[in-house]
Amino acid sequence: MESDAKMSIIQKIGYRKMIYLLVLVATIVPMIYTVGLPVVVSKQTSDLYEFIEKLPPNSNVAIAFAAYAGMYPDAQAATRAGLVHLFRRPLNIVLWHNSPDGPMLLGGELKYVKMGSRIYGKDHVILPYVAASEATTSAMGTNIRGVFSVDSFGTPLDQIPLMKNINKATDFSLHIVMAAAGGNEEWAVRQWNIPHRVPIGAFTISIVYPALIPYWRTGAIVGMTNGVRGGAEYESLVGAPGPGLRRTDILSAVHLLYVGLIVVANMEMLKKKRSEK
Amino acid sequence: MSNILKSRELPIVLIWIAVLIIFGDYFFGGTALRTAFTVLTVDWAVIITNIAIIVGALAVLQRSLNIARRERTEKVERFMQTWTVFLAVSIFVIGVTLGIRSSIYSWVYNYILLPSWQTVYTLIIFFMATASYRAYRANNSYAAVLLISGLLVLMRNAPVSSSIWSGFQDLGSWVLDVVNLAGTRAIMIGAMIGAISLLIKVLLAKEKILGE
Amino acid sequence: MDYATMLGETVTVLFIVMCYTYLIRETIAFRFVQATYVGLGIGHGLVMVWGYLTTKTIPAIMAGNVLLIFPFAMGLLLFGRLKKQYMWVYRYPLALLVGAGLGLQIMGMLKASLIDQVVSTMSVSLAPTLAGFNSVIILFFVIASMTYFLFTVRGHETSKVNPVLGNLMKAGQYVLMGAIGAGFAASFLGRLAVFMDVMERVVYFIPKLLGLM
Amino acid sequence: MSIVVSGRLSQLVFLVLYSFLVIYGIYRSVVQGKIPKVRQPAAIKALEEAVGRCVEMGKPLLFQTGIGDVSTEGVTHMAMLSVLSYTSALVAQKNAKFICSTPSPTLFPLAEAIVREAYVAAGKPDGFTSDTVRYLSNDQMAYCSAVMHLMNQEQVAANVQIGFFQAENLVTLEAAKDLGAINIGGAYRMLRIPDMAIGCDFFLIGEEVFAAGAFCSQEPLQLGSLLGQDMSKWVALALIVVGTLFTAFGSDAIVKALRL
Repeated sequence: MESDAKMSIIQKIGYRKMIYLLVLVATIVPMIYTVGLPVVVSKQTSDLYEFIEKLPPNSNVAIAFAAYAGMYPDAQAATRAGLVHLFRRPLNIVLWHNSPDGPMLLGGELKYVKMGSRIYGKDHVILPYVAASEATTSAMGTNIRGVFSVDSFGTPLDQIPLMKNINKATDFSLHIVMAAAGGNEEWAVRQWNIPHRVPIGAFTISIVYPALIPYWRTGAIVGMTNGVRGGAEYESLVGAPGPGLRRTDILSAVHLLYVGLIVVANMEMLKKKRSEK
Repeated sequence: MSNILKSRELPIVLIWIAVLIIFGDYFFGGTALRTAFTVLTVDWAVIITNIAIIVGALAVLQRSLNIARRERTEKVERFMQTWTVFLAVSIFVIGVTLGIRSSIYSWVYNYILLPSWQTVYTLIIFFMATASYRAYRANNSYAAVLLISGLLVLMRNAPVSSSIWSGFQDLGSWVLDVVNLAGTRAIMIGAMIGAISLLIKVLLAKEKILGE
Repeated sequence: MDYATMLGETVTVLFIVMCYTYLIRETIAFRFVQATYVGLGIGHGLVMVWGYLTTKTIPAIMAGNVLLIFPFAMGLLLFGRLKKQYMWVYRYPLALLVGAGLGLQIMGMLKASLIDQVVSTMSVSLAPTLAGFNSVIILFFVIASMTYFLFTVRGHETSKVNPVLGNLMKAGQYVLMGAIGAGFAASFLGRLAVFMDVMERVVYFIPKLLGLM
Repeated sequence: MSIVVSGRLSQLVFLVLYSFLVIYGIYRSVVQGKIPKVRQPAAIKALEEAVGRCVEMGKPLLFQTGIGDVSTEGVTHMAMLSVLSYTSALVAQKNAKFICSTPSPTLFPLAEAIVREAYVAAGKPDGFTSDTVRYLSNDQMAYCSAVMHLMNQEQVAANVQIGFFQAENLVTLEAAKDLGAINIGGAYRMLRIPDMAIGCDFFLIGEEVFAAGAFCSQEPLQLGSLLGQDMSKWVALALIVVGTLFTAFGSDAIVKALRL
């Protein structure tokens, strides 16, 4: 054992607590002093952007809004930029909630969307909440009216002009899963893409992202954004700066801290090995 | 009668029925199977799960009350358990009488429940730092691979890295798109095989899953 | 800022700080947050169930969908756990759910996690491009990692008995390690996003309270 | 072939073929007596050692069932339950302290029954109390915080989490690590595997999770099913190799057949 005097500061406080402190510092400092570093757009993000950009006018797009409040900060940037983009293009949007928190969160995001000449019921419809599960996703693919009878304002679906010709997966040119915390994208692939060949787009949280890469490769998912980083990329593509671009500095700082910690850990280990020899 | 009902085999029959409904609907389709599928997975599953939540909640409250009532329970612990029960009951009463859209209910939700979820969850950031400090050490060649792929992806995800060297972006993406993809694929194919094997064993009543 | 919001923000920030005291050690502050959270969580769960049963199930039964009485009655069997001699009755409602769960998971995995993965692995391209190169590498990596999951081949003996297979298994282990390292690093991002949101609440709390933001 | 929904024939073929291979493996092992030798993952051995360690230290072993309901991810939960059955039998035999915690209201009665049965089978029905299996909350993070408190209060010496977990996974693993407990985990989805691998001392990945019950029991039937699984993997490997050769020479016959 080393004597007290020889112990480094890290050993005195305990390496765990020292690391906790560093994490706090790396988060708070860039929050106060921002630099505003640029972001590089990845292939998956631009794929999704391009796909939406190239959809013919009046295409129907289904959005499963699955944002759980807890995980939402990760998907917020992409979701907001995505909604801005989707509503900017002349697309018909049918959105339903797959999370009980959805209505509250969506309300916050729609404030940033320029509605312009859009009319509710004619080119966009918001359906109420239905518990997310593979079964409901599957049921919705064949008969939306079997799941929803009214929209979120209580209007029967048959009285909504947009819904006249829409009742199943094949009526849509794209199905977007927004901000889901795991599962929904895969259900969409299995229940909408495989049986009905509807392309899937995903504004994912980054924990789900690597698991979805195989689906992107196979083409089932046309494109996707990677958490807050992808959100920043999408914001720069759409030209609507928001929480994504604001937080890129913190992302950089904390990631670099982790890299630094790993380097220090390995140097420590090498030193130990050498002294053992 | 009750002996037959208590038998192990009868519930297995129910498992068979449910599995057959789902596979039947998936492979052969048809309206009858579709209806059975929806009834089973949407109506029945949700209702039974909801009642299970009630049963579970009562078990938690009962346990808390028992602990609070015990003589040897410390004062602090007694307070905490009573507090838990008190909050559960009061928020239930508020939710049922005033509704979840009432201002007091949404206040509790927005300022306590939601931030608590996020706060407990974000403890993970601290834990990840210590875990990676511990785990990403190149002790042997396997750990070295773990370390290198981890570092490359970290650098890829840090927005600043593209300003340092543009190659980080490509290398990190390659690790995710090729190495991670290949590993994920192998795991997926294997998992499917394992899942089918387990299904067979459950259907043969060779897995102890329903207790006595 | 009105008083309810101000009180709310204060309570939130207090709870965040109290919860993070766990990082030093388990404190009474953390225990208080935990007790509060569990209590409210239980209550919230019950309110949700109440909402579902009173707005969906019971009206549906009233409207003539009498069949829904069956799952309802079956669900009530779960209360059997309260009495030891009736404990076995829980099996019936749960057996159905187990069956549904088994079927749904397998059904979902068949295509997405077997057929699709096999098909895209075999779709190699021999074109002299990066994509072509990657597709060949992926093929090799997938085969190698799959051999890692062979159970009836005894690991330590394999390299002697069958050096090709032994080396493939080793390579597979490297690929899996690489995938795990990458996956862990990739998950930082999302967690960090939520953390930033929580920290912003704390850092901007005082300026907000003073009306500076 | 209009009987089967179009695009699902190959899936049905695989389901039937793989089921047949598993049944053949079982038949070969149980009826013909040719029990295969298997490579035991370290995590299963570690489970036994963890129980021993708990007995030595007089501290409890914590088994977490994982989150979600049996009506989704059913197979994963069944795999977890068979490990639970094995673990609880071990702790009952060796008189280790044992706690099983769950955030799932539908797994709760199942876990309770399995653990109680294990204690009864070991001839120690009194070892099982209403405190042995604890349903803590159905709110994910409330459960997580409750488990963290539980770990500290009971000073657990081992923490087992094999099954279906979500974001609470790493938090509970690290909290246990902080107390010096052994972590044994297992996940089948790539989504959760990294957390398990980094946070655990011993872990199972992918197919190993579904096979865990078989590794634990060592019964001929279970070992036979492992042989069936291996044969299934060889089929998949052969298919990949043949299919690759076909596509390399410009024929998409196999790909088309798989899309049937």
